[in-house]
Amino acid sequence: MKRFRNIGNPLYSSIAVVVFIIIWEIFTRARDIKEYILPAPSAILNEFITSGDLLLHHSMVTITETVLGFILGLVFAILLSLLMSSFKLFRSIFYPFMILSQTVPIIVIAPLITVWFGIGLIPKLIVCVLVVFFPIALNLTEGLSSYDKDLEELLMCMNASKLQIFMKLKLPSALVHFFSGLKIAAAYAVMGAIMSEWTGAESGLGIFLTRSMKSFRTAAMFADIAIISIFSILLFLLISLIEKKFIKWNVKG
Amino acid sequence: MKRFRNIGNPLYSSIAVVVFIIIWEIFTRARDIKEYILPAPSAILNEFITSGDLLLHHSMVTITETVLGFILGLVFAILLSLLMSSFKLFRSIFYPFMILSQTVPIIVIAPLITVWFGIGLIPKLIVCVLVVFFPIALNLTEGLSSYDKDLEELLMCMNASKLQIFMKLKLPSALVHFFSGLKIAAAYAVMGAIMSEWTGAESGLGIFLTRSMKSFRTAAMFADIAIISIFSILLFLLISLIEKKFIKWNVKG
Amino acid sequence: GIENTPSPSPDGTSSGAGKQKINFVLDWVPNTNHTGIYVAKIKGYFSEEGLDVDIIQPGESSADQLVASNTAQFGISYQEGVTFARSSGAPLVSLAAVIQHNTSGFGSFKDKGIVSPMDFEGKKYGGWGSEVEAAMVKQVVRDAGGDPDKVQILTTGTADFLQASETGQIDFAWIFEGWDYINATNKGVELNYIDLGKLSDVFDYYTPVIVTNEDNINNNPELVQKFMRAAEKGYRFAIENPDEAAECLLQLAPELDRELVIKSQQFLASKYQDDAPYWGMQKKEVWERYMNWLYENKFIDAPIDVEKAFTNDFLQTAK
Amino acid sequence: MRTKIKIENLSKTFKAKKKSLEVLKNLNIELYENQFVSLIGPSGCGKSTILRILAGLEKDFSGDITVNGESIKASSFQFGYMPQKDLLMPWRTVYKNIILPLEINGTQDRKLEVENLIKEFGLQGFENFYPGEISGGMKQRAGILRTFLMDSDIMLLDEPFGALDAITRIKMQEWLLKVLIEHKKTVLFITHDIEEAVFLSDRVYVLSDRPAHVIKTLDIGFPRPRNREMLSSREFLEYKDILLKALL
Amino acid sequence: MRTKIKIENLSKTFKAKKKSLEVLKNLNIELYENQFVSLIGPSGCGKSTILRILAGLEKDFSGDITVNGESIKASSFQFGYMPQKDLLMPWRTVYKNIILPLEINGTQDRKLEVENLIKEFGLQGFENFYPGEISGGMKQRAGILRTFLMDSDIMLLDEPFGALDAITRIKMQEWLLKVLIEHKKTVLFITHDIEEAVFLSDRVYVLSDRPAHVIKTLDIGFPRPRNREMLSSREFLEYKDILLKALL
Ligand SMILES: Nc1ncnc2c1ncn2[C@@H]1O[C@H](COP(=O)(O)OP(=O)(O)OP(=O)(O)O)[C@@H](O)[C@H]1O
Ligand SMILES: Nc1ncnc2c1ncn2[C@@H]1O[C@H](COP(=O)(O)OP(=O)(O)OP(=O)(O)O)[C@@H](O)[C@H]1O
Ligand SMILES: [Mg+2]
Ligand SMILES: [Mg+2]
Repeated sequence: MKRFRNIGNPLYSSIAVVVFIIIWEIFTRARDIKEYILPAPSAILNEFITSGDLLLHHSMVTITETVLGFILGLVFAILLSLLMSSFKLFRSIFYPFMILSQTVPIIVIAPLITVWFGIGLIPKLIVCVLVVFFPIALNLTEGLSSYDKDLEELLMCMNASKLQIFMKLKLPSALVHFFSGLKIAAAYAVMGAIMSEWTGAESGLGIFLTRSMKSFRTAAMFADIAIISIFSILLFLLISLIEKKFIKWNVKG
Repeated sequence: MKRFRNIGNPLYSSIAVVVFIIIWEIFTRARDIKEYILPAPSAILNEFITSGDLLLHHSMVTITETVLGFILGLVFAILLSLLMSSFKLFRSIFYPFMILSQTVPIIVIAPLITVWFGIGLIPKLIVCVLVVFFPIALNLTEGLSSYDKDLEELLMCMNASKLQIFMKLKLPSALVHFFSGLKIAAAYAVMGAIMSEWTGAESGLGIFLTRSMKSFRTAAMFADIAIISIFSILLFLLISLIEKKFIKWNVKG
Repeated sequence: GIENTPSPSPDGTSSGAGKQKINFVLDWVPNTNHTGIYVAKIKGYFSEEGLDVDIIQPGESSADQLVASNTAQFGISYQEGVTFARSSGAPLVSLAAVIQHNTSGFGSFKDKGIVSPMDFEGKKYGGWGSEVEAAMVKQVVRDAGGDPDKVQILTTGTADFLQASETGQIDFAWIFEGWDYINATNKGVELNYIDLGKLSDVFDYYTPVIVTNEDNINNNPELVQKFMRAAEKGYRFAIENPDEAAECLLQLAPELDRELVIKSQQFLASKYQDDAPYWGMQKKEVWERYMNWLYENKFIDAPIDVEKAFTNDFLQTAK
Repeated sequence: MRTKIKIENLSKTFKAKKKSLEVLKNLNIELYENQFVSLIGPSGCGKSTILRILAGLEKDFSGDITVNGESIKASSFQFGYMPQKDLLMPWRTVYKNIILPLEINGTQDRKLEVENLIKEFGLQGFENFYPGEISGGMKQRAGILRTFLMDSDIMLLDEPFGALDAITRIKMQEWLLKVLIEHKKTVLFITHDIEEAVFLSDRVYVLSDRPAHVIKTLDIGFPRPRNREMLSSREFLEYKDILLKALL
Repeated sequence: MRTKIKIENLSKTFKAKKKSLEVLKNLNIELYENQFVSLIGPSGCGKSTILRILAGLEKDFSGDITVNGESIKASSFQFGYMPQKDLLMPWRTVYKNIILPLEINGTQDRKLEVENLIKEFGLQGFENFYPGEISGGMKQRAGILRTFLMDSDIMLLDEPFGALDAITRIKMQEWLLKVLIEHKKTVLFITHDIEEAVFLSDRVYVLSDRPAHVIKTLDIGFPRPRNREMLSSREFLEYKDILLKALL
């Protein structure tokens, strides 16, 4: 099995995306769609050239937020899952709050987060973590409880400590689950950073996005979205590659 | 194993939530926190009473959207996963778009969705489906490819059709994964309905939310969020219960 | 970086060290309503006052809480927002009316032939879904002698006026003359525009306004003084040199549409002060009229004390 | 007698970790209709691999294999294959596991037959247990039963009785011999028990160590039906001895 | 001779699907130090269950079990337990699977010994294969090796040689007997091969069908070290006969 586990053939994917863009271009031209309804890819590309520096500047900010937020969210998710799968009481107590954390609309509490935590990096990271941690934590928690009970017993016979059972059995068994969670989180991470900019920011792709949107620069807005998408896909691919490294034994049986 | 697979003991969970609310009440009173910064639970409760009818009215709208959106998203996710795990070419082509669909900020394309699809139920359902389908589709696709290859071979020896291999092997093997995805989606579903109201709505919890926010009724806003949370948790619990019914064999080995 | 670099100060005063850090939170994305603040930052007026001002763009929601809680010391709001905030106990105070008269109104494509509120009958109005908004639309129709129930009020959520009109989903919407109207003209779309402020005194309220909280006014008036001195200077500059002022805004918010900002700035230059004796002045009647309308329509539970909602004390202090 | 399976010059090399492992080399085996043929050979020599190739699970081999005269690469003959691992589905009860082939073929009307077989196999009372709740030997019996219900006239059995005690094993052997005659099956059988091989088979192939090829072909002259008295006959001991010598 | 394991009145009932299944009933077994004791009995009677109880994997039983004089419920004695399924971790190579007990005990300095054992067990060259890539018998040998490396002086072996051919089995038997003497191990052994039981054991317990209890205790009088000549002695055949009769 040489193929990417679940992404499919990257060649075909690329072709599909290119075809999609070409159809989009033809469609907007043939139907003479106004730019403020749906800008043509060429107009968006043009925006990349004219606003290149600016987009680069904002991208750097958002990427920093994304990377920091993703790492923090990951660490938090792992800690949480460890605690939840180790201590039933902790799980009982924390589970509802984990869900609650996802049901509060970030857009609405963004100003409150700012009020509580001030303006700056901290509220942003909080938002990023809120977005990122959940799919990872949930999948990892599920994964950590779907191991082979017989193997656990065997390890217990070997006098393995809880930590050893965890490291040698539960973690390897949870890997597929864990990476599913990571991939979902990867798809959301950049969006999370964008949302985090709602807590009050001076720069970032989210700022660029709203400014171009509210001043009716639809092509610039799409250029911004394109960058968000590209970053998200890159992050997703990165995770998929790491997954491939880790789950090679899955090749057979 | 009589416990809820991953939710923990519902009694302890309830106690935890109640304790949390009490601490919150005491905190806001002791520190004299202004209502517009953080309303006390009692103030929020009071809002439930005074705005009860209104909240009920808006809730009905949002619940309808949520249920419809969740079901549609589920169906869409299942179809997609089936196609992606059956046809490599389809997977290659569709995978990037699946990720792309998550990287476009809904708040930004909400107006465009309205422009493209008009005002009404359709754009709302599109938004709900966008939010709900992704974690399900991703987890299910992963799940559908983590079955026992030896069992697949055995079924092939029995001349089982692709459909039979799918129904009798891949699907049961994917269940844990599938339900993880469902749970993530359940936590997002109500939020998705709220977001869908950005495409233009006359009523719904999202409308109530923005209205109370813009008119500085913070307690009402929190009452609204509380309802969103309760619905989300109920949906989550429902999924967990269904999961328990399905995955009872997991009890042993 | 662009925003993170210290503001260049032509007069040589460098910002940064030793200056008091101030957060100023906007109500929306940066636009020509905010030009004075940007001018004050770029031209070093804030630095001269010993202030180091960060201009923060909020998310999609209002940022009034940030000012009420003093997370940001100053910010932009609007009369309705301040009224609501005060009615729920948030101690916001308006320091200046950025624009003397309401420059918003009802816009529609020319071919719809909507030239007076009477023409609203049988037409589709697209708004974001606020009840106050709906009540106001109905009020102007009623005032003009029409039947408010014949107006079809749709919520288009966050959809933009031009987009929604182009695809035929709405006939008219509430727009800002200095922003949406100019944008439409830029894009070659011809509009009819009915100025809300001219329809009724009640609706000629202040939008936007510069706000702070009571705490600053009572306990830190010097700070307010310093801030407003610089802000006022900024807006005066914008009145006199719209093109250069537009450049200041564009320097710190280059993501905006350049043509739109410049034209909007030229339009607003005469609107900031308009017929008032000095820039920023607020009248009690304006506050009272709109507050009473809100109260009569049950949008606030009790009348508020408008005297406390605004002050002119920090204006014209440069003189 | 018609040739059922003919394996000629079969070679198979596994490619793993850049190294390649030659498992089968020029192996020749022939099965006639209604014959019982056993394979014996050292552990890891490639017996299971032969069955997997026949069952169509390993495609990458060289040599010619025909089943009923047709090349195996072209035909889609359905064997009754029982793999070495029991491979029950952990989410299905014992009963549901057993009737899997019936479900797949869409035949649902053999309830009574299945019930009787379950009794004969000593699994009655455990129909609703999950595989994790039954013993190793019971799993194996469920596996045999499932294979039988695949209803093929050729059965490929990979150590089907390995986990059974002497008594149960005798019962199962008797059952298998009965099936051989009543249902006219052809059986290719892997075992480590030389006695079992001699008692059951018409022919025994002894395989060499890796790369496996046939080092001894022994035709067993006992008539059918067979009975346990044969086990103590001098001929039987001779057969055993020949095979044991070949293995050493 | 010191008593190593003493099982008195052991009873065990599984509760499943509202029905309860009585598996063990008043079972008594005793093992002395450095003794080799085998359990034989019908498939599904409860042999594996006894080993699981000893290994501490089933907590819910009645009766008294002492190990080295201590009640098993109080002590945390570490047995060298080899379960009936091979239970290798699919994500670890053969080598990594074998040295798992060493990893867990933190002993890393037995590389040479392990290498030699791997050779002795015929697994050299397969160290870096994954369990899915080796044969059934090889998996079983890896499992035995892993159990040995658990370094306990009591080994509980659940059909360790079931998937091995005659020759390999003999080699492994010899190895086990060598270990018994050199390392002074005590072994509790489950097998279905009566010959094997007699050849290896000091004592054989025959268990009844469910609910299992001891129906025959047979002490084997052969001296140690044992040799294969004994297999054809009259005494040996008598022992075999007694056991076979007890089983019927
Ligand atoms: N978890 C369980 N739940 C219910 N019944 C069980 C469970 N585990 C084992 N049993 C039952 O206990 C009985 C004895 O099982 P055990 O595995 O001990 O048999 P055994 O003597 O080892 O058989 P074999 O020789 O086939 O391996 C079986 O009938 C089995 O169905
Ligand atoms: N997928 C694979 N990749 C690499 N090598 C493999 C693979 N499958 C089997 N082998 C190797 O092929 C050889 C033969 O395996 P096979 O299972 O056919 O042996 P066997 O004769 O059935 O042994 P046993 O009696 O122990 O079951 C073994 O050495 C094994 O390591
Ligand atoms: Mg084999
Ligand atoms: Mg057993």
